[in-house]
Amino acid sequence: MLTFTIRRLLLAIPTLLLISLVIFLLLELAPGDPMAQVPLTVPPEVKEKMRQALGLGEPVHIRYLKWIWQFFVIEPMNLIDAMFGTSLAEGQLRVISWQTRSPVMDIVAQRLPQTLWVVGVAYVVAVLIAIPIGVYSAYKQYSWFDQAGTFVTMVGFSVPPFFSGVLVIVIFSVNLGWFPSIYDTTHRVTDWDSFVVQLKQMIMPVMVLALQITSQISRFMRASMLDNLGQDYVRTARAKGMTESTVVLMHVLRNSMIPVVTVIALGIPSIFGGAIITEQVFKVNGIGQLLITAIQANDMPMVQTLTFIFAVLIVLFNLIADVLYGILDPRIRYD
Amino acid sequence: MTDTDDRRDDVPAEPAANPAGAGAAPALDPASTYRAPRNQWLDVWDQFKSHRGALIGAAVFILILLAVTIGPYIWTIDPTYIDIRAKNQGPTLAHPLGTDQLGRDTLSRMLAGGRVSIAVGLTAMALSILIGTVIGVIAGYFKRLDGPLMRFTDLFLALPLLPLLLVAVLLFRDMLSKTFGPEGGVFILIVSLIGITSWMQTARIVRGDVLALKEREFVLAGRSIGTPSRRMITRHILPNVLSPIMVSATLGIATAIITESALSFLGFGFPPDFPTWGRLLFDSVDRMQLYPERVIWPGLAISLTVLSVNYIGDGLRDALDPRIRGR
Amino acid sequence: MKLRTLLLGAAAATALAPVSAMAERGSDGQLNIIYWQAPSTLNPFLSGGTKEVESASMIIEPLVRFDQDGNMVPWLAADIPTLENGGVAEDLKSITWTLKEGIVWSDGTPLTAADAVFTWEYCTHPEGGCAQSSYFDGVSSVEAVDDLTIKVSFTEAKPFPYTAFVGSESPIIQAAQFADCLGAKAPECTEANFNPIGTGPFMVTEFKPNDVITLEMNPNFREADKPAFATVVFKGGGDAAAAARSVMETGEFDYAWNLQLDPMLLDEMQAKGLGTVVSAFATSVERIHVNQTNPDPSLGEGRATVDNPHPFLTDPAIGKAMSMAIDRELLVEIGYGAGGQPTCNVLPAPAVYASTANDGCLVQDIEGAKAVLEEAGWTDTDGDGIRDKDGVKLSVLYQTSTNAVRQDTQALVKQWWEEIGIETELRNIDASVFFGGDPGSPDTFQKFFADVEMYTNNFAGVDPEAYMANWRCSEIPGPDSQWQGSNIQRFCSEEYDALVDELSKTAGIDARAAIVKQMNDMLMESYSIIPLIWRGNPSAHANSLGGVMMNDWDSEIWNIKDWYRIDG
Amino acid sequence: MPDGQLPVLDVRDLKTVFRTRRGEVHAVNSVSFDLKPGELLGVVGESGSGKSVTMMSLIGLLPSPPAEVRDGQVLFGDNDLLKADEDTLRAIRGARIGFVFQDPMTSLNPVFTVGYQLMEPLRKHMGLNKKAARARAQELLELVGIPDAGRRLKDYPHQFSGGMRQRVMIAIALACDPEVLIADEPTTALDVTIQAQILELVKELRQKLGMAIVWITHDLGVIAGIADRVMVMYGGQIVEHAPVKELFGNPQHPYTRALLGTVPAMHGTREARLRVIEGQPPVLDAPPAACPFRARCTHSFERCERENPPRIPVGPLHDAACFWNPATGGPRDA
Amino acid sequence: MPDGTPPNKLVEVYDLKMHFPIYGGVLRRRVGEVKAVDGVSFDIHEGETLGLVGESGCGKSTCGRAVLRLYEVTDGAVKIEGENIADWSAEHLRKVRPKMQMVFQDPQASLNPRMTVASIIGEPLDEHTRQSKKDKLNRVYHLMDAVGLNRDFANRYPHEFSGGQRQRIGIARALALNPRFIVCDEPIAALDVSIQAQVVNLLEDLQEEFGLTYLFISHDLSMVRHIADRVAVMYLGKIVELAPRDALYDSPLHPYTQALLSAVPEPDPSLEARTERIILKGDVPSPANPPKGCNFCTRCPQVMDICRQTEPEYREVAPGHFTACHLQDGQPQQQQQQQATDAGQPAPAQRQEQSQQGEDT
Repeated sequence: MLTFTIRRLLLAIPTLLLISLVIFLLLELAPGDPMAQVPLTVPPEVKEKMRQALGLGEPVHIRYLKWIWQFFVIEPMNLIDAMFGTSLAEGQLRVISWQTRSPVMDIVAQRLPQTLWVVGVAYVVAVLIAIPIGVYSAYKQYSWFDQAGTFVTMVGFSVPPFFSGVLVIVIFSVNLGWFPSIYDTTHRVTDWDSFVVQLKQMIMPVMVLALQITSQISRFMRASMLDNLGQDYVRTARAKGMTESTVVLMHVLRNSMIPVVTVIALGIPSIFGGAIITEQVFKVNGIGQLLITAIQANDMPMVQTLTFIFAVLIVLFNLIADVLYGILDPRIRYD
Repeated sequence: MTDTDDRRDDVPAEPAANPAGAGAAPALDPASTYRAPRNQWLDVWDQFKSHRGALIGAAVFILILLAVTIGPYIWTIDPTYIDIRAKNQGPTLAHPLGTDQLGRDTLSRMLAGGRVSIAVGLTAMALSILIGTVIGVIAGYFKRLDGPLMRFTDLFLALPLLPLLLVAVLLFRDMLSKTFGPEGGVFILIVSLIGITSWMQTARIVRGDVLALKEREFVLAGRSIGTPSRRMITRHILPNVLSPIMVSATLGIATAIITESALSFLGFGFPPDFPTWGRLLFDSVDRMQLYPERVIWPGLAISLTVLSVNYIGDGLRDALDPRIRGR
Repeated sequence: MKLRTLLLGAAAATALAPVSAMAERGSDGQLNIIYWQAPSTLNPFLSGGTKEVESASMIIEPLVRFDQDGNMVPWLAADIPTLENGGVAEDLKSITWTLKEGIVWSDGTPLTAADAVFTWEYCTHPEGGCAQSSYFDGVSSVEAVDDLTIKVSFTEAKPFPYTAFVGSESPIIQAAQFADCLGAKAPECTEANFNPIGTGPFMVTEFKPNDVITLEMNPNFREADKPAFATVVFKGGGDAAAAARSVMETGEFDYAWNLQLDPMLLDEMQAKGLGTVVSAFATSVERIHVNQTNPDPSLGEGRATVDNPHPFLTDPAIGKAMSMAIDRELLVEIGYGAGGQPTCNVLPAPAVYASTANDGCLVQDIEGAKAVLEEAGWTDTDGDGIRDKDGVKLSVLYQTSTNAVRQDTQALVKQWWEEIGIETELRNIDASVFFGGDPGSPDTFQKFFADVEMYTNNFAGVDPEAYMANWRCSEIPGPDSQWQGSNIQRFCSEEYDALVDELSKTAGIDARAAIVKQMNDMLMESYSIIPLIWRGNPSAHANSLGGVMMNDWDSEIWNIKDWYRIDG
Repeated sequence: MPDGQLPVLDVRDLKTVFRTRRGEVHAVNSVSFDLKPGELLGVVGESGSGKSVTMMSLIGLLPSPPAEVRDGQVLFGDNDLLKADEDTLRAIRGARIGFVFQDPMTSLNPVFTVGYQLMEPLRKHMGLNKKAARARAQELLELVGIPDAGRRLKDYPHQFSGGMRQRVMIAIALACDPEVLIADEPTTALDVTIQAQILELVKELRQKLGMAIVWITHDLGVIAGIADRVMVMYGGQIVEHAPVKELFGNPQHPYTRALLGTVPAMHGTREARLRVIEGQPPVLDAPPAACPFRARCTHSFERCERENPPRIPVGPLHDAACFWNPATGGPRDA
Repeated sequence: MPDGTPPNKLVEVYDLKMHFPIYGGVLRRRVGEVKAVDGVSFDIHEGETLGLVGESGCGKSTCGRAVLRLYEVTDGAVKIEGENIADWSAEHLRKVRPKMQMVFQDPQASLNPRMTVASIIGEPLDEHTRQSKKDKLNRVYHLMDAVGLNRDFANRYPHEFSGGQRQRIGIARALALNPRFIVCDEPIAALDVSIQAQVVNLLEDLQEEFGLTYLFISHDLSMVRHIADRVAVMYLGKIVELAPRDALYDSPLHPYTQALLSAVPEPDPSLEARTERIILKGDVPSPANPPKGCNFCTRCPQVMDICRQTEPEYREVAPGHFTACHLQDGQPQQQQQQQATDAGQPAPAQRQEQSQQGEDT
């Protein structure tokens, strides 16, 4: 198991380097110019100078290596500095956003909390809803509950969030006035009341997101349960005189959760990726919104960094999912 | 390497196994009557029929397909024609679904939009299935290529797709618009991007199935006959991975339609005066309270299409799974 | 002297400053503002975007602001220097400003003339890339005569010297804070750029780029009882409809900016009684530029340059017909409502400069347009519905930025043009690309790789001199100027250039107005610009918010210090 | 009953039907038998003969739908199991009737330790606490001959070999000292040498524990070595029933006779050709109105087409459902 | 025992090894191998049936497939009609494929569910002949007749058939190219008792009719006794004993063979009661990690010290009777003599007599 993990970690390095190269080169092709945001009144010579100042004068491979160095060495050093008050990275050039002219990582760190709150909670809520739905739908396959579950999850899958989002805003904010339509990213939870406020502003985006995620996970859970319900060991458990709840909730669920848990783990990077559309609709200015504004503003360092962070997370959670599989399923012992 | 004895007397399987044997039972007794040969697709269809959701789904989808393909020849109002005097109308005889803020006919826009949305869905799905199947089959069949191809698939899986999709739209839109016109270019771009970024699941499933198939004895039998690889693939492998492919195909249509609408929302889709369901929905969202019907029509169309193909997929999954088919 | 009129107006404005019921500073709690585009920095010198300039206007201030009527109001300056009071030199080559006494920065240090000098240095540093450097065009030096006296000298006589340090785009920054941020280092001063110290009513507590700014009242603000609000949340992001909804339907926000939405929608929202749409008219005109050069891709390098005149659009008859075919009233009704008026001038305001010579275009005249084309020899010879002459077809590519109202306008105009026999293809480009100014992109409005394009332009302040100079021959964008240049439609006339020179030398508002009108009419008659709508800038505020003075000459939250909460 | 013992299990006229989309399959038709304390009843038949379904039907282990027990009585102690509610059945399953299934690979839950799976019935039916259950579990593993039982309780099923797994299954079935053990082809998936081990173990356990066993198999050899009485099933019904020596020594039903003939001998004469039963087993899509074996029977005659033969006593404790009398070569008078 | 003309050796296998590598560790290096087949030698005479028996995992199926070169063999030689095909390329191999065919274990899995019976049986013809469609169909019909399938079933799909019929289809396919040698890989294991006999009889009939040579792999010792002329017993990748059928069944030399034979349940209660069984302890060790010395030393009831040290030599202890056991080390001569009296090399031509003789003893 350990060697497997180490091996996968080692394999992840070339994979990530390759991914970083792909991302870098692709964005290199993009018609981006950091000077695009500089007003027309600025003379071209000055723009050229500014371009040089951002390190754009150098050949592609040098810039790539620089970026990799910044990403893997300088930024982690900055993180250590921020955490322990050291000054390892002082004076080193960090990855700078073209748009805001500030270190990309600082903005990412600023955006992460709201994204994690909203998308993360949505994910947790969705998982908590999806599993019982999946279990019961499979247990009572083709019952009305199963049919209704199928229908609702498919509707959840088929309604674009820019529609469902505005719909819930119109219903719950405009007409009922229950929840705010615009997410307040400055809100701090300090006591019960502020927690309630936070809950209220989270409910709608969480609802919209959770609907989608629930749809996927409950379908998966159902399929996995169906696979396991037909297994011989279920009959054995029944033959042992176990109650239906023990049979289903202990024996079948435990087995069915193995693939589902890995699917859930695989979905976690998407939490960090934020939900581009839902964030836009509810003005949760998180990572997703950051990415889309960066793309629109041709802020290539930002796009590069964000996409690469996602890639790292995806690779990492792929690995975690595989390791989890090994841990959960005693039959699988890598090596 | 496996010498396992497969003689199992699995109880639930018994009734399923029996009818299959029944059709040909009197092999050594030619005098007795037997059923007419059954095409296995008939069995699939039989099972599919019994899935009510899938049947309704298929009916709805065919209806939608007919509407968007034949519809514009029957309802001939130009979807871009502006009749400003008739703006913001509710349903009338002249405009059964009403008109928009410029007096364009909503029905004809819905039909034109559906044509595009469904075309995007079908072509993107076809592309993604094609890539996924080719890569999956090759990776599964040729052991030497398995490693590299699966790493390649993992690489794609690890790429954050939506950002890259958006960047790619920025990158190539103009080039393609120039060559194929604004709509054609965007169509090609969106379709190929969705296709290129969504084949990985199919490839993985197909590879897994091919690996399992390779262990099946009929593939070994083919080898022992001396069937060369390409015919092995076309004759033995491909027909047997058809069912997972068809299931991913249905899901692919739905995903592509949804992705196109999301791109429209983010401003990376088709030109705004070019109706697609996603665009129609997006354009009407702001006026949702004033003219709820304008979000309902495209919303309903998208949902119905996605729902119906999903149900078709569900039904196909059941119908193509021999374990379930017997029940 | 017309200047006096301006000054009188300014005095009146000061006198009229809301005599509100506000009791003391910070008594009205929190003010919530939503801008659906979020500011990426608070240093307006680094980004010319409206969102940055306006958000910064709560913090840093210029010497003079324009009020809602375009009058100058002394802000940090004690008064407005004129020839009469000796503030402006007789040779028009310098202007001397005096700061109000006792103004301190929010950190408590005094504001001095040296800060203004530093600001000039900062913005004119050749490597700094200052977005507002045009405000210092023609300025030869800025000197601190004493702590409160600033002397701005010009290389040439400047009849209208109120540019540097005037208006929200040319505020004064603190020398102490930005001392190390000159030139190439300017963008790296993140701390300073995100948290500028200012003299304004509010100061930054936290700035999250592209998201939200939280501000609190400046304890050292010069007016003892202002601002009424203790804190401000300036939220960015989303879309215009959501912003409007949050003010007028849910009441979460007090003020929403730039609500270019379907007027029906705004009316509907307003009907809820929570908020009011206000709009201010300044000089914004939605117009169609008619390309005088040939955008044919086959021309390669010579595409859309003066070397290759357009095959048919140089004929004013076509532009005229296009203009006549448009029903501007309808465009207003569909897309602008109270936020727009039909116009036939590229310069509709201030009133003194507005020409009336072209108002014939206000009425749609399809038949007339057809007749104009017939007369010019453009007929439909092959019966395909498209007029042609000598084998050239009237077929145009019509581009604009992506925006729901613009797309509706495009669709309508296309229909009218096709009615008079001009084939029209539509195209729209994402606003960030279209207005991005990136020389690498083929889709910028400067490149103009289309036959006609539509957008809005305006000028800040009240003097049109610089604005009218946009259409000099030398301002034509081209490859040699990195496609920078403001003469977008590539209009070129020696006569016009002569008028530009004359204007720069002319003092006296009447004389200047006469020249400006002549220039405006000249542009109109060339039909290289088809003005459509004089656009107001619609914003919305909550009915509980008092003191809003909608202003399109300056930052629209220019008088935020005077805003207050209406009780009840 | 000759030895006067009351049967521990008495099945009367059991009928089980599967409902499929293609119609009904009558898997078990009027099966009656009893099981006396301590005896080993062998049930022989080919796949689809209904032997497993019969046993599953007894105790409600068939998935329903599609299975449906239509008719009959299953007397177990004071209960009619077919009328008992689910709770009663649950209290009997695993406690008073133990099960061993064919495939020990899949019959154990892969994600729980063997100890857990073994302790489950102990804790549920015998109310043992964890410690007591563990002690008993270890005892059971030792009983079925698993070395190092204490340590192996913590192992997962996949860490056991096939034979060991089947021992675990037997331990689970025996956990609560059941009166009846139903073994459904318990050695079919095992190799001969391992099968021999298991058979030896079962013989040993019978002596020690003395429960009644129903042993389902298709292997006549296994039955010959282990059973007291044998029932032969074909087409969902019992076609012959006799003490083991009687059955092998004096088979009465043509099917039994044919079945015995198809197995090549391990010793002695090697026949040039194997004897075969031509044709295929029937599919029972309706309650049989005629002898289910008639199509493959070399001795069938007109009556076999008309009537489904009842079980006719042909000797002491021996009956066969056949109209043909092998002794005379002609019809039996019944 | 007359042993006149030595019959042709159709298949000769020398020291065949089939090792599957195991990779492990961080760098996925080869850390070992599963020695599925580890040095197996035997030959099969023309027209005879060699039975290959053993328990699950002993490598008998792998061996059968390796002989047909369905795997890349690790080491050793496989000669078919004198030609060593062990290292031939796929293309080269294709040409000799018609000579050697295979019948598979699972009649369900060995038929492509998406092909009709006619196309399944006709596939070898498509690959190796250039016959016209009509000729092919005729040939298919002919084959169907030969295996007792109704011609009317030609256009049906495999799932419409019962297990026994499917196996007939598989046999027909194997016969299509007139092979000389057929590997029957547990052809009856998945069939019901009453059907097994049908298939075995069919195989015997076809052997007679077409002069086929079989390698009959099975774990069913009684069926092997019935069909095979000579029998090889495999244990953990190696042949532990190979002898003419009667010699093996009547006087097995290797303790494993003895245990295996004694473990077969006897369908006769009176015989059953008398049999003294040899119950082996424990399980078969993993082929990835076979024990030192004799493979069987961990379970052998007669294990000696030497068995744990030295691997016994596989040698002929009596004419045609090979075994690998240290127990035979001391008494080769004696054994051979004893052996020679009751068993000999059964020549295919003498098969009939041989069985007669068996009946006599």
